Amino acid sequence: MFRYALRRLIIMVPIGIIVTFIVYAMVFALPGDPIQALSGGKPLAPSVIAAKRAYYHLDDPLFSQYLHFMGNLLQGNLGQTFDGQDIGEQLALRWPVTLQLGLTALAIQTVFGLLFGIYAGWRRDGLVDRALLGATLAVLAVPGLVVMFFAQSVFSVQLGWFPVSGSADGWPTSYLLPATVLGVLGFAGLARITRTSLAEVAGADFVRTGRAKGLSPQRILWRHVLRNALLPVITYIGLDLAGTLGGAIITEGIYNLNGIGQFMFRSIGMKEGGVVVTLSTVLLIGYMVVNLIVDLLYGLLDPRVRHV
Amino acid sequence: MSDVLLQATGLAKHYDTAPRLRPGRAKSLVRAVDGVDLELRKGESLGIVGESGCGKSTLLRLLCALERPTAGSLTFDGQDVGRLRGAALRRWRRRVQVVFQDPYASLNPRMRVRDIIGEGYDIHPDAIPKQGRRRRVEELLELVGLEPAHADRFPHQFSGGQRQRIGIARGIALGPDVLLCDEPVSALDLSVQAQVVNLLLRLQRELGLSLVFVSHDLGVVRHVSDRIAVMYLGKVAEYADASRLYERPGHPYTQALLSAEPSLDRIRNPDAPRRRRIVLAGDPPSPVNPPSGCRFHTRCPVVRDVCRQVEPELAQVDGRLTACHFAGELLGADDGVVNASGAGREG
Amino acid sequence: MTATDTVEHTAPLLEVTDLTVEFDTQGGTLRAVDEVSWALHRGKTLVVLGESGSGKSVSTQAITGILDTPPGRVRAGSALFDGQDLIAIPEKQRRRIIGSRISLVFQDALSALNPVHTVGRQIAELYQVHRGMSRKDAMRRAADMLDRVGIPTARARVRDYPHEFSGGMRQRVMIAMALALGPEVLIADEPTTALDVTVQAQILELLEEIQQDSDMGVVLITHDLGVAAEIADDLVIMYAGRVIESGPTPLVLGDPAHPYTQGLLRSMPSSEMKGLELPAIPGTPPNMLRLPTGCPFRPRCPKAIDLCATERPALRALSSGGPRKTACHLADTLDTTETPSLAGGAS
Amino acid sequence: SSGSGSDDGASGGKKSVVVASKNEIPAINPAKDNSSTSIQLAWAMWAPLTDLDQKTGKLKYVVADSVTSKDARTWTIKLKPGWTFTNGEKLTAKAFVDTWNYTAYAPHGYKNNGFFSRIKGYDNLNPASGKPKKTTMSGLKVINDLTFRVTLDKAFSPYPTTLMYYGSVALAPEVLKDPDSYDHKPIGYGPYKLKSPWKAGQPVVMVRNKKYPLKGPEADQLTYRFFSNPETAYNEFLAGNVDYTIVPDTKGDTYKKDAPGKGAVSKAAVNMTYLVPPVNSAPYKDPKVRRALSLALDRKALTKLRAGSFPATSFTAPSLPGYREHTCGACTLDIAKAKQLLKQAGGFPGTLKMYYNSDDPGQRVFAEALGNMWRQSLGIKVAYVGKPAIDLSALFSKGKVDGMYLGGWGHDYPSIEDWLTPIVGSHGDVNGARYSNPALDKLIDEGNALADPAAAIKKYQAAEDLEAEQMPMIPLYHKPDAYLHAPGVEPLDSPYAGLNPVWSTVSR
Amino acid sequence: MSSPALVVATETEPTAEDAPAGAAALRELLRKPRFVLSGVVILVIVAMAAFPRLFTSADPTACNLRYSKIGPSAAHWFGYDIQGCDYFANVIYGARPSVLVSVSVSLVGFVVACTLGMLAGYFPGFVDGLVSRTADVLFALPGIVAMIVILQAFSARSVWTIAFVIVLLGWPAGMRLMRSTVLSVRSREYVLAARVLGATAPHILRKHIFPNSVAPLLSLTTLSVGVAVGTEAALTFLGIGLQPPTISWGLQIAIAASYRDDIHLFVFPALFLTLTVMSFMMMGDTVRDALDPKLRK
Ligand SMILES: Nc1ncnc2c1ncn2[C@@H]1O[C@H](COP(=O)(O)OP(=O)(O)OP(=O)(O)O)[C@@H](O)[C@H]1O
Ligand SMILES: Nc1ncnc2c1ncn2[C@@H]1O[C@H](COP(=O)(O)OP(=O)(O)OP(=O)(O)O)[C@@H](O)[C@H]1O
Ligand SMILES: [Mg+2]
Ligand SMILES: [Mg+2]
Repeated sequence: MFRYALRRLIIMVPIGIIVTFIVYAMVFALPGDPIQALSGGKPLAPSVIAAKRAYYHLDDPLFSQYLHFMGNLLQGNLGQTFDGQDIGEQLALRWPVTLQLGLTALAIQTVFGLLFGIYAGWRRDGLVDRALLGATLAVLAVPGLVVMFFAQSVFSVQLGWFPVSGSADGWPTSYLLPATVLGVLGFAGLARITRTSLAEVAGADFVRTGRAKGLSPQRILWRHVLRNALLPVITYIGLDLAGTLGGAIITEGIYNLNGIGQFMFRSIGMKEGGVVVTLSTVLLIGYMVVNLIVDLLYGLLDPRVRHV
Repeated sequence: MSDVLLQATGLAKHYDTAPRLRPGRAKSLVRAVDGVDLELRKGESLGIVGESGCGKSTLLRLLCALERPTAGSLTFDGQDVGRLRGAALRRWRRRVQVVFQDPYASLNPRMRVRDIIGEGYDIHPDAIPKQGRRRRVEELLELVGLEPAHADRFPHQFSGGQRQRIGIARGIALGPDVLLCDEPVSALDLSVQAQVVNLLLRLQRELGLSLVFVSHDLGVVRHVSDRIAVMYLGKVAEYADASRLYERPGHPYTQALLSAEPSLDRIRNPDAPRRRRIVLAGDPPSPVNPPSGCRFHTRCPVVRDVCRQVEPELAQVDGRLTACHFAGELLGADDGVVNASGAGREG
Repeated sequence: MTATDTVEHTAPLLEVTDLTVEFDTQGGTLRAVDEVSWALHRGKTLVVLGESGSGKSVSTQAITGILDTPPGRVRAGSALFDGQDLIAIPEKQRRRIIGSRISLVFQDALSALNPVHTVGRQIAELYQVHRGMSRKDAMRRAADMLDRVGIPTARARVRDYPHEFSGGMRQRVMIAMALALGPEVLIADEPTTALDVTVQAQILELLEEIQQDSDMGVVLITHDLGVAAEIADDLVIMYAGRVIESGPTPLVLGDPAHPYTQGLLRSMPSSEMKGLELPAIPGTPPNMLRLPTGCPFRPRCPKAIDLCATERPALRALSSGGPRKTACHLADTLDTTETPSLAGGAS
Repeated sequence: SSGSGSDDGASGGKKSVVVASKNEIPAINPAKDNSSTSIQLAWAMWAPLTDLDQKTGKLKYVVADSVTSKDARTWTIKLKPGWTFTNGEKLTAKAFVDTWNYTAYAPHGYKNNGFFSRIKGYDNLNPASGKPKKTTMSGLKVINDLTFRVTLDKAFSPYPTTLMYYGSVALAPEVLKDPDSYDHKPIGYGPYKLKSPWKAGQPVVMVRNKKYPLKGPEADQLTYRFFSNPETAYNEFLAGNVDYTIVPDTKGDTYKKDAPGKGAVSKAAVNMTYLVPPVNSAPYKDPKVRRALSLALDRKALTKLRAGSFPATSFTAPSLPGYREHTCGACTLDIAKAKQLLKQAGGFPGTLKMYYNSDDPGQRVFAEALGNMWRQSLGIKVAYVGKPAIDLSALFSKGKVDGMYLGGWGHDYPSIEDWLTPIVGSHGDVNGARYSNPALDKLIDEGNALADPAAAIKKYQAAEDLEAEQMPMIPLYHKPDAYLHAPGVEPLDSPYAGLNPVWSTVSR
Repeated sequence: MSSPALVVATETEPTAEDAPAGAAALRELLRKPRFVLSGVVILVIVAMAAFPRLFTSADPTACNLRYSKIGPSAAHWFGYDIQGCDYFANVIYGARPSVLVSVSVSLVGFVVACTLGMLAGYFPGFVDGLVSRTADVLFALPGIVAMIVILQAFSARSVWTIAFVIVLLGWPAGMRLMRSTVLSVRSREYVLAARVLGATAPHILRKHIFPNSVAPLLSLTTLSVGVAVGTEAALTFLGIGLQPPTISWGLQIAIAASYRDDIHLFVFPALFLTLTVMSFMMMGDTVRDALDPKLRK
């Protein structure tokens, strides 16, 4: 198992190189001229454009641009955005915001998703199950934008329970409302998968053993059935967690949280290869580590799963 | 030796129950099967008996190449089974079928009995023409004492014995050369058991089927088997013709085993004292750390010093193979059961 | 003290009356258990014998309230334990009895164990839930229990998972689980089928020991007549969902009155039969969805008369008296001497 | 509320104003970054050389004491004494010259570089290719401590007006040694200064600059908070945490209900949204087609989609000196005439491509509305091409947009000239359609050379009339600044320059 | 025992009953009201996508900006949209792209995720490594960038290219879900039993692994019917989705989301979307239950 984990960690290096290159190439292939776009309404002097292009090596061929970027990256120099912000500084500023928001949301979403999913799967067609169906549909039909602004104007503006926006009040105050909304919007997937997965196990023979042992239905559910149904569930949570690292673009925008999602989004709009690649690399590592952990968890949760 | 169909040489299987990220649990190798030599002749039936957990099921899994042996080799008709790959392996599989010990777990819960039994025909379409399959499956059901109407049910709707019979029907469906049975009749009542045993024997007689028959029911094993291998802790302790073995067991473990067979004596003669049973002293040893020397020495009623150091080889004694230093001596004694040393308790 | 001497003044420990269980299937309603009654007394062992698929497992599941409903359904009947009807009382109340005062051993040990928990945990859970022990203490007790049922190096193996155990070892885990809390009633569904005779003897002895210490009543389902003969005080024989014969063991086995019981006894393999077809009861067990009219055994009965086809025989005491009951029109007239019986029969 | 800047607990009874602003900025340096936010911050932390009198609309001097020229080519700028940077350094003519040179030097990559392109010697600092050989412009000369001379390439009469643009302010000598390290702690000479160095991602908090020699604004503390989504700012306003915010497009219908009596719409509109047809390709080549397309638009209906906007009837911003209404004859809905013109021109073969910025949902909706009008009134086939802003702007500046393009402009200094040269001048900065009309260029040049502003305006108006004939751009609407402001806080409202929250009156 | 000895049956009776196994399951499904109900709704929606004219006679492109955002009335049930077009007609015509994208994305995505998930789960080692690491790479790619780059490569963007891109970048999630269940099912004893019969890997995957591990993926897929509609709308806003005047529910909902104060703009397409998704989800649930023999009667 440790050798398996080690192998998975080692293979991250070549994959990382491949991904950085692909991402770099893709950003390169994006249409548009970032320096031109920098100007906003006021056009830039051609000489300034030329100077900036030279500074950022934008006129070099793709490969040498990439090598240049990687060279700097390996020296720990993340470079600057086209409008002159220090990328490293920006990341340091934004990661905590995204992580606080994402993890809080994930926690809420997981709790909601599991509770709903577990009880819906355990008592199919019961009250919880029907409520879940309704909630899922609502979440799918109502756009996140609407929910978020609605929550903001009701809970923050009218009732004043939460700060309207920004992260000035720190965790948890500033993050509670956006995270809750994000969590509620995202819980349906987890809940539905938990539901089916649980339903698959609910009829197993060991449930009967549990009853024969005089265990309460709750104990049978939580101690016996759940663990058997957990493989797809933790897989999904892992996917969610990995997604969390990328930040929530819309949420961060609406709640004015300076997170990774907004940064990434803006950087893509500006063809900021450096930012996009750096973030993608972090995401890749995060994703692969999360997946590795999930894969290792398989073996712990279900001893019949063995890694070779 | 041309009639030897299946030959195992030094077959061993060790399971690595490595710690799962849990500290304080040393790496441990379970020596489930630890060097077994066997041969199965064509048309012969070989019984395997032995203590629970001694590696019988594991041995069967090795014999049908479901598990890769840790050591040793398996040949079928002179061909190295370990080398078979792809289509050749699949063709070979058709000739060696298994009836699993756990009837329920080995049936796909989402398949109807008809599809379970007929699956072999899907896999080997040349086994039987398509039109005849349905009938054939129903015939097989009847052969094992079930109703054709059962064909459309799912496994969970059957009783334990019925499931076991579904497994048997699947095992014989393809008309294999070798049938490996892991306790195929343990959950059957005597009458159905008799039917199934008769069926197997008739297949053996008429079609030359070779049987490997694992069972704890010594009566059934005796009835079915031509030869019997007695296993103890991953090894063969004694290997002999059935009648010879039952009449004069040569290994102390075999003796203990036979003496423990429950009987109807109490009914036959309610007033008679219960039969003497050799109850083995001490705990059964663990396959993780098998005892040194003779594996049986920790519980052997006739143990001597040499047993603790030297591991006895399977040796020819009195027309059988026995892995005991004192087999000759034991068989020399008049009474099969040695009462020496008082290690045998009365039961 | 033999079973016949038992004066049944005391109220039975567990009394099942007219239990009827049905299943909804594609083919219609299947009556798996039909008006089954029996009684178990303190310190006694009741063995349920019978044809495979005759409703033995289902009836025990029904009285302990663990039958899957739907598709199953308890149609009628009661199961009195300690003044409470197990079938009628609410689930919460039943939970206080099942598991601690009445415990069960399932037939299919692998499926019945939770694959993702160590066997130790599954046993320890009982101590934690019913006795409120700490996890550590419970684990220790679990290891003790495994040790008592003869699992080698139990202390280490409590940390293993069910799939790492052999068939017989799993069965012993189930037994350990059932005995863990010192129940008043143990219902064991073919608990020793996967055990070799030495271990089986050990387990049966363990049961006997406990029974002597604590007056535990045991309901044992088995197909092994030897086992039945050795430990049963009373026998219940089932066929097609019904009890067709019941009474003290020596009477039922020594002098079977029902043609099915007689056939069963005849089917037992013995050394003389070696190489011959075993005399199975002709025909197949009935289709439970379409039972024949009258006596369900009629189509296979060598002695059937016209009455058997029209009228279903009730379970009644023989005219010769005694505690034995039989469900056969001809029970009184049949000449029992010519039928095989264990008394003086084959030996 | 007391306009609680989030990190301002100590300001007690002081007057504090919080402004919600759109984009975050990379640095507080109006020369380096000339985004509208940067310029707004410069309003607070710097002071302009010249300005418009808010009552009369006439030019007045702020930092400059005078800006004079005889030939409209060589300008002498005299500074008032007594101005100092917040670090204590004196504001001198040299600071201006050094800053302007620094900014105009191409390799520095300062965004405001282009502002100095009229100055003689600019080309030496901005060669077509390669590294510039010089670091100073020959047209700049320090005369004495408080006087410097600017020589332009060509005569340009509105020059003093251009100096009200905050891109022409001076950076402190200390800053010029290493400007990058002062990105977050600028040194200015305006009415406010930073309370403490600004941290990226945080609001910009400013307090009064005691060294400011003039009468400062009323608020003791001024805070800018940045919001990427205007609706978030809107909600913050409703919650009372922000004193100023713009009215989001989507709230055009409802803001009066949400915040009754709190809206302020500028009397001045300094911007315009217009369509740019690809004038050099058929069928747009024909001015008749362009007029027809313009005539078919129901501008009144279109402004429904843009909260607070009103239809454009001319080619310049209404607040300008010399602005005339209805110079655009084709800017009122007249479908019959449109059809007739189109018929004369031979119809509209093929498909009209309507480009829009796909990053902005509002633009998509707007483009579709335009398309629907052409399709339904003129029977023209319309195809829509949505492209990300970065892509579209590059295409436009390269002259590669082969359909209708939505353009927008707001002037840097209040002169009709600033609506002509960049948009329709042959080498105009935003002349993406590459419209070129020598007659029009000539009129602009003539106007530029006239030192008398009134005379110059006449020339510019003649150019505008030419535009009305040719329709190189199709005016659509103006959108004045619309702010929501908290009760007790009134923005400065100049009919010539629009709303300015920096100079609010605070009466609470 | 009266049965004959084991001789291979050669008589070839015509057995008409060799009906496909699915037929029985289908018949059983048809008896469930939920299945029938959701089936009917799906049929109606599909009909709407195929023949919008059957449902409305109004021209969805007849617009007058002066009627912009007017609410429902007797003549215009759903009112007018922002452009002043009849909203009912627009919602009806919006069905086609929505249904095409969502159904094709879900179906193809299901097949791809299912196949790759089964391969990865069943063949640990190289195949798993290849599939899983490819998934890692795809997952780590910033989706927007990848979509823009890929979609720019298509000269004509249609529903199909959009569906293609969503599937291309979306399968890793489903794949991992499938893989997780396959990993635990592959070691079950009935799989061993099939191997003993000489079954090929495809046979085992199809007959044993698939039915016993598909449920979680199935529920993810029914959910993705709704998610795909949203993704398509998001693409449109990135300028790489469907071009106007093509309309879709996702787009309508997304546009309406910015004009939140005119509820009717948002309610009607959302209603249709909800109906569709609900039908697929209910259908998915009933199919899952039908596949579970323990729940069968
Ligand atoms: N879920 C079910 N649905 C339908 N029929 C069932 C179901 N479970 C059991 N049965 C039927 O009920 C009858 C009784 O089953 P039961 O398990 O009690 O038999 P048994 O006596 O324990 O047999 P065995 O000795 O083989 O275990 C059988 O005919 C079986 O087919
Ligand atoms: N997958 C496994 N992992 C670890 N240990 C195993 C595994 N399978 C079997 N064993 C161990 O190998 C030994 C032999 O098991 P096996 O199943 O072959 O016994 P058996 O002879 O069939 O016993 P029984 O008669 O009880 O079925 C046992 O100790 C068992 O615990
Ligand atoms: Mg076994
Ligand atoms: Mg049973």
